[in-house]
Amino acid sequence: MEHTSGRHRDKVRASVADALAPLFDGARVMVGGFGLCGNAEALIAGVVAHGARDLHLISNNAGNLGKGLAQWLRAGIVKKVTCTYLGNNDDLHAARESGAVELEVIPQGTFVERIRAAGAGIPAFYTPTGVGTVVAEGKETRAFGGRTYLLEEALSADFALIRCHRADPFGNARFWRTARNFSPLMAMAAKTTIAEADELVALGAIDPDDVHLPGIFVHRVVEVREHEDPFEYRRVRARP
Amino acid sequence: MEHTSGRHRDKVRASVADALAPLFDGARVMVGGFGLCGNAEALIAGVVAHGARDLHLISNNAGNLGKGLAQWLRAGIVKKVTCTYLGNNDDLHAARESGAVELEVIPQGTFVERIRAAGAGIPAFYTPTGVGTVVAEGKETRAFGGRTYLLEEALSADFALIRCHRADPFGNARFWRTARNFSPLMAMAAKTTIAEADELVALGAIDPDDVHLPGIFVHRVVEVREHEDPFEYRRVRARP
Amino acid sequence: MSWDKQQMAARAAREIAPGSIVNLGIGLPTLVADYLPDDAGVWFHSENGLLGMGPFPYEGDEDPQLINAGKETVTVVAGGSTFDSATSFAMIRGGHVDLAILGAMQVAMNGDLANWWIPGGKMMGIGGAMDLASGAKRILVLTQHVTKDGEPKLVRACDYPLTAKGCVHRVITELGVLDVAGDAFTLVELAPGVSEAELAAKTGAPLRTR
Amino acid sequence: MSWDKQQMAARAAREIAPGSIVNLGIGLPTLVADYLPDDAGVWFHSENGLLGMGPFPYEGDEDPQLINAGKETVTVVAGGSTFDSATSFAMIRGGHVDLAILGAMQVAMNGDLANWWIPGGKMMGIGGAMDLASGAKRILVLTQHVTKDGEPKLVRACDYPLTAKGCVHRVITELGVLDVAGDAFTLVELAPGVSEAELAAKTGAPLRTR
Repeated sequence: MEHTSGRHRDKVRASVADALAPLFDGARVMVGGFGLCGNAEALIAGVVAHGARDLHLISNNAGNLGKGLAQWLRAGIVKKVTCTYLGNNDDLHAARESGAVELEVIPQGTFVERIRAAGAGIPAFYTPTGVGTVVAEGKETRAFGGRTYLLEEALSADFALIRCHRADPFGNARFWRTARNFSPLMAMAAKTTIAEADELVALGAIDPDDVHLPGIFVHRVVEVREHEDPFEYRRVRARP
Repeated sequence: MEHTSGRHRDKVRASVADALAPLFDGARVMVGGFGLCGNAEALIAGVVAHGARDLHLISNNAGNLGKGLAQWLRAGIVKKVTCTYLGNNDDLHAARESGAVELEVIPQGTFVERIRAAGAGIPAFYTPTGVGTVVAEGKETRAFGGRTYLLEEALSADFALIRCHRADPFGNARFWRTARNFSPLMAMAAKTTIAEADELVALGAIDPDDVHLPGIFVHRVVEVREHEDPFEYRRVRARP
Repeated sequence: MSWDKQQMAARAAREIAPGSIVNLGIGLPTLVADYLPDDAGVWFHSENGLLGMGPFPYEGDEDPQLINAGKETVTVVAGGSTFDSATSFAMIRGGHVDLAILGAMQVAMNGDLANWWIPGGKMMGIGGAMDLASGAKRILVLTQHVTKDGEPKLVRACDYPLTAKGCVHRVITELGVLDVAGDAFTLVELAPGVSEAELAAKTGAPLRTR
Repeated sequence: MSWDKQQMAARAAREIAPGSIVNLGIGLPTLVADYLPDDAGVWFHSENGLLGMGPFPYEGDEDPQLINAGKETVTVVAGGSTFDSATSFAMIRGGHVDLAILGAMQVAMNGDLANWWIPGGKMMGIGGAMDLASGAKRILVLTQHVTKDGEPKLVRACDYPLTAKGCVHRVITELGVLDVAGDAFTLVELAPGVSEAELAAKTGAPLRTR
């Protein structure tokens, strides 16, 4: 009988470098965050330091303003990007135009549903989004109840790098406000999920009903207390 | 320009009867709960009082011990049951054997994923569950990545009756422990979702990060403070 | 004459039924929120995972982890909720969002919408546009009537890559309000000082007046 | 000789790697939890929406809204979490549960499992059985070696309606431990006092000894 230890103990890593140790060249890496909101800042920087190359980055935006995942583009460690929106991410526009990076742009709802599907063991599903558009090119369509839908397949990854507000040693995690976005789904879809927690709390400190992401979907946890958390578009109104 | 009022205001109903007023004969009705755990007890009893008949009940178990949804079977108001498990629900066994009720039994994971799909605008998906079994009869199979999967279609309803621990007037809801089960998904999949809350709290009393079920999926809320909450199998251990 | 942007937004706000769930696209549509009465009971959805989006924060209250889909700092109202992106797009794709107010590059008389890319121009990406256009129960387009070069944006058929087919119900421009009618646009309302002749001249498809 | 139920459960507990996620089926498999060391770092998943299931509650502490998939009152350990059924079955179907220990009516030498219905008998339903059998990374069956009528439960091919095809990896009975090997069962371990001949005689398929 084999008695290999499972992955669900001793998840807490002392350093970002330790947490990222299993990363490898050519890996498919999902990174949570909506633009710069909810980025695993230390893990993102740590990947550049790690030295892994030829990464397939799967993330909504791939950074902006030279920050976040734009660092990966500048470091030349990305061979392909699957995202939904470039916006003013000049590094991504430049990497695409130079041919340095292969770019795949897909609708955001399809993007996250494909990721959830991978995590949930659903190999493919039908969606109305993209029917009759360039997104449908080369894809199978099918009618259900008189409406046409596209067949979309699951999108998985080798690693997911996520940022959470609080995590416990099992990897149970909570997110703050709109920093949650894609992270819980990416955690489900990756073979190895590495969580960067603003605060590591004791087992039991998060009430069972208050866990946003159960630790079954998290494999490595590193506490990182300081974050830049840059504003992408800081808008305010005058106090009355 | 039409100026009809939307459904997302004035959701709080003064009585169970008021909350159930739109119910109609022949409706497809989803009811949350795993066995008797997490049942909307007052709404379930209220449906019998309402008088609607020929209901298509979509629920994991359809009651047990004569309680919960077994009351519907005894009242003869159900024409079809879609569930996953009968167990010792004698009322359901009897209704099935007498032919009084058409019974459809499906795997639990497929049951809830079909319900989620309906709520999420996904008309159909592929799943590995049931391949090579009676569940696959008459269904399309397809290979992805060398494994065979079944095509399963979305399962929607006219009404969902759910029980929650706390709700606010917009219908934002929280559940207690394992009483959550199917309810958040059923709320997404029904045209009209009616929530029975142990406690109605003020708008803003539930932190945005702590909402289990956003009010967009809830249309009517009624506060019911008293519940029987019967034990189905009460197991305890001796204190040391 | 015609409407300015604020007047367009005010007119669009009148399209919002009390008690509905509304998603406002980036740009001009975001102005609409300012023209709703406080008691409208309208809930704003932002596809990055927020329902019950409030106005921009007071200076000093801004939170970099509380943003809208345009990545601008926002607030959350009492009764608001945050959730993951799969849940957010389930709301959209599942038809739970009553109304999406979107910008447009082109709208065709059959309701086809093009609003994500003009070939040859900078490709900003798709984001949530396709999901919103195909998923929301009703699509209202808020746009200038013609391009900066004077070309009609309301056309017989879209030249630009589509966002979704046959999704648009109504268009509000600085010149008026029009409905898509399959083989034409139908005039619903003229902005002050705008003639039917002017509207017809600036519309790249047949215009039907009631 | 042979193993009693407690010994079977203890033997099954040795199949559980430290730090793994385990789902225990209704009945005999639920006994397995009692034989794990406290520091095993094993997390029990219950498909009704609970990870980190603990033992039965002390009398007076039972909560009707905190149950396992057998609808028995349970507890939740520190670090446990509750979630909806779609998430729970995503864990199962998505391959996140390392091991499921299930009962069986029949197991075939190719790994086919029948454990939900004997035609002619009371049809209890499917519940989570098919999802667990096809979704968990490893399936361990814990069962008596023969039926009450003395018929083998380990067979060449299942007569009863299948739960899932080719899903079982290992079987533990009161007589020993066997692996499925396609064209036979392979003997892994004999219970004390059980001979290979007895095991072979009570197994309805070829038995390969190492």
